[in-house]
Amino acid sequence: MVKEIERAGFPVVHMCTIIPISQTVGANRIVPTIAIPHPFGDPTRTPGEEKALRRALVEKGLKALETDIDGQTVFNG
Amino acid sequence: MTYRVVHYINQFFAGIGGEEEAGQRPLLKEGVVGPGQALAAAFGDEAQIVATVICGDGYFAENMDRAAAEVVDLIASCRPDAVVAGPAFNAGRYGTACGAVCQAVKENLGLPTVTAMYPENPGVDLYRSETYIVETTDSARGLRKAVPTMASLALKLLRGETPGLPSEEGTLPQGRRRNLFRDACGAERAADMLVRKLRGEPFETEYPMPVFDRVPPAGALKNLKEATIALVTSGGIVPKGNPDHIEASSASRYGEYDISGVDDLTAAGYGTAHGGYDPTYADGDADRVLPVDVLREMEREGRFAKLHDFFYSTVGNGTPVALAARFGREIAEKLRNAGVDAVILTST
Amino acid sequence: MVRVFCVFSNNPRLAGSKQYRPVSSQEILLAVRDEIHRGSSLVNHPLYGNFRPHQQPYRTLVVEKPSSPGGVDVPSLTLIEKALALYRSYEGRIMTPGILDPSVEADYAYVDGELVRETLRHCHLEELLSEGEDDQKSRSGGHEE
Amino acid sequence: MKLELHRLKVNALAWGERTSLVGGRLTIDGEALRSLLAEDSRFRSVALDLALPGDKVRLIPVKDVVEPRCRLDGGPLFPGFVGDVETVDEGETVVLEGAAVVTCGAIVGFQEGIIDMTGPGAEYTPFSKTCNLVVSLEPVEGLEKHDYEAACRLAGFRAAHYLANAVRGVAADSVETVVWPPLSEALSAHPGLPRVAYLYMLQSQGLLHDTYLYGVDVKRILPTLVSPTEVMNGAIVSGNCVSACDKNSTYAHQNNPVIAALLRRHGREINFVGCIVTNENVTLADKKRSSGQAVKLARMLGVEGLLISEEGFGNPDADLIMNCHRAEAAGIRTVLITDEFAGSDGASQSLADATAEATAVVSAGNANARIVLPPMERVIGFPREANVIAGGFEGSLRDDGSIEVEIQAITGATNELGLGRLSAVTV
Repeated sequence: MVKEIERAGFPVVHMCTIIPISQTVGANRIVPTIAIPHPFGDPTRTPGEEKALRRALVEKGLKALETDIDGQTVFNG
Repeated sequence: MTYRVVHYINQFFAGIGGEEEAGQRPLLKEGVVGPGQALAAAFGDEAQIVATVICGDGYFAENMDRAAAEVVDLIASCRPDAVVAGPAFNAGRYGTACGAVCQAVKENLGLPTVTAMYPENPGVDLYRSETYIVETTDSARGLRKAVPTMASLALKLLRGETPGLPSEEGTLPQGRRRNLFRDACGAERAADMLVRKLRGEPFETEYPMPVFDRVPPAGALKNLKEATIALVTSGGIVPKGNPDHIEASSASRYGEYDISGVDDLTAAGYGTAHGGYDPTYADGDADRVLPVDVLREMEREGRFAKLHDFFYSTVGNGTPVALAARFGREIAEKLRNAGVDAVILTST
Repeated sequence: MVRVFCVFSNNPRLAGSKQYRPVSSQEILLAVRDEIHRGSSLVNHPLYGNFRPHQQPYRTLVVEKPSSPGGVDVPSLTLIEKALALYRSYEGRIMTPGILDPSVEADYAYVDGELVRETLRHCHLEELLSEGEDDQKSRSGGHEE
Repeated sequence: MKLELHRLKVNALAWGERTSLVGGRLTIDGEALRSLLAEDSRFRSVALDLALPGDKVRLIPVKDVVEPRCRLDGGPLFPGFVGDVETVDEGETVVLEGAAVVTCGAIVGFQEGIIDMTGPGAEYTPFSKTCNLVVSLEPVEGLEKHDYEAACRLAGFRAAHYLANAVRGVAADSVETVVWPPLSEALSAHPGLPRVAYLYMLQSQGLLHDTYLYGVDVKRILPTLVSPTEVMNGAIVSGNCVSACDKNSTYAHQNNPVIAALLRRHGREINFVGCIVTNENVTLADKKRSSGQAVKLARMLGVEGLLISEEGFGNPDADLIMNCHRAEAAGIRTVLITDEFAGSDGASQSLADATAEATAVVSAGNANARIVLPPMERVIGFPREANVIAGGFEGSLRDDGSIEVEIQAITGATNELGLGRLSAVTV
């Protein structure tokens, strides 16, 4: 799915927890997320903290979309 | 006896017209039309094209299920022994229609089918396992070469013979493994292969590993502030009640959901259809899988121009690659028409 | 460091393990997949034995609980997903315990137990394995959670 | 190390007063052999039959196939079983070529292994071409399955040894000499030719899925080096009953075709320097350890190429792929031999694992392909087993005696040592 959308010319950022699987399916811009059942959240935290965490992740995703890359890139940090 | 064959072609090859006539609904003409001439000649006395079914590529693409059913009804009315579709060369919608017709004929009428396409026609990946597809060049210049190959394969199927290897029949492989006895025993073949590999000589593996093709990365977003961002997920986020009945695994469909005016995916309104992980957290707050709430905030703050009004969702778990690829192509088409600039795809 | 193991099984020879349930082999795999999502890692390969998924009813998998929270063991996840993909291709033909001739089923249960014996031994949990389906041998929790 | 294989051709079997071999006709004193095997108190009954190529006979369920061999001096073979655990890397060995001992025993209620001596099924098994002495073994009441399996295994070796030993004075039709030099010589021999080793994977998952090396259950070994001469003398034997198509019978080990193919090219196209034996265990830790050690041995040998043969499918696919991946990562070029489980329509994924480095794979065929085996005049063994064998399915034994099965049920059909010519292609 991610590959076909990118093939159509859109920059796509794949935000997911299991990076090797993302690499296997051929995503190019990859941002690691928190955990499989809650990639953009952490139920052990307060709702406010959780949202801040989510926002930081989405910011990372947008940055990835703004970044030119040569090949598969994992945006850590 | 003479076998009865129905030929399926599009509006263009039927001489009705080009893109302006792509909305042509399915229609039946007795006997041979257009490229059917050459096909009939190749059949000789052994088979006869009793009718030609014609459908516009646009109509078929926009009404896949209905169009296929209508075409099958027309074909069935001719009581044929086999169906030949195309050749479609590199025409994507035509190839997809030919494949879909062959699949529907196989499923509903149980008849042998043959079509023909250029290897990169998107219809190949979608339907290669459902029908025999003769390999053609990318344009109609290859008609003369393709037609006799299609005819001889169709005759073989009509006679109940098992087709030979793809290289012998001129077809694109269907992706099924078939047993055969080779000349030498396996150990000898392996030792020979090793010698060749070590010498750097060409050799052919007997079992190609499944391959994952790559797409070069699309260029970066130049101006985020003016961009429309769309959300797509394989995490199965759906409105409560799962209105499209997306399956928990091996999904056969995806959903398109309007989020214009939605600021937050609340537990009351959204949950997950995904059967591949513990759903407690996504059901409690679907923003944990599809971060609509923070994207809405950022949209208001002007970080980017617009969050696209629809999100697209399916379940990635166990869905066949060819199907997922089709979802991707269809979603991409919709996003393009909607003027989307970039995509955030979330997975669990 | 105390290593904690957990045995997921639908084999009556392992009725003494905490995660014993008389469900289909595929459901055992699914339960283990969820466990991996929670951070556990596989001890034995999910596809032991020369049987395809529909050819025998039993499956016994041992996982090790995470020593620290967070993170997913990617090799375990990959293995379980590959195994599940194989099971899915036999969807509708997967056997649930209790549908075969009892003597044949007892043989399957027996062999399943023997095929995980080595794994259980690694985890010092061999005593969980009873000799036959009727044998309710004394069981000890060992290091099983 | 030098081994002479004294080959005596066998092209017919018959019962007689005294076991002898004249003009290719092996006459067997059935009573003497039967009472020898019946000494094992674990058997309630021991029945002997003959099954020759072309006979309208079906054997089922086959447990193991063993080629009759013994030492020319009367000493033991199959170390750890018929003889002591002495090393068997040299000497003179008598081979009854063309003969085989086939053991039948229904150890568990879903066992498989069909050999048809004629008809369409015969094409798929190498043992429709051998002259077979069939030993059908029934256990005493209450015998534990491990013991029954062990007893059947041993009976096959004893029968095979008995036959060869009884005729070992007969002049050989041919003598083949295999010389295996010390490593120091082997490694520097044949400069200019690529150095090659064989990675010999053995099934070792547990009961009915086991293999023995010098009597040791190979799930307990670390990968080790063996000489081809030891393999020919029965150092590796099968305790593997399940998945008839791709288990390595003891016969296949004794006549390992990979070793034969590498020896034939040795000194001409390659420098064949070693056989590394490794296992296929159940736990992930064992898999990693064995794969690491096996590839380490290949690196210590300094080989450029490694031929890897798998045994079984599913779980061992992981070992196969791991071995391939590690070897290629170490700069060693690999060729793999495997079989496929692609579904009866051939449309499913053939292996449970994959790696992009596996660019050179030999396929021994799709084991799920279906075949109808017509009725035979005689069935030796336990015909009812056809309903529950792994490659069959409920109702596969038809009223007329024909059986519809996947070729998985046929002994040796997709042998992954590359014994047969069966393969598969993508259509």
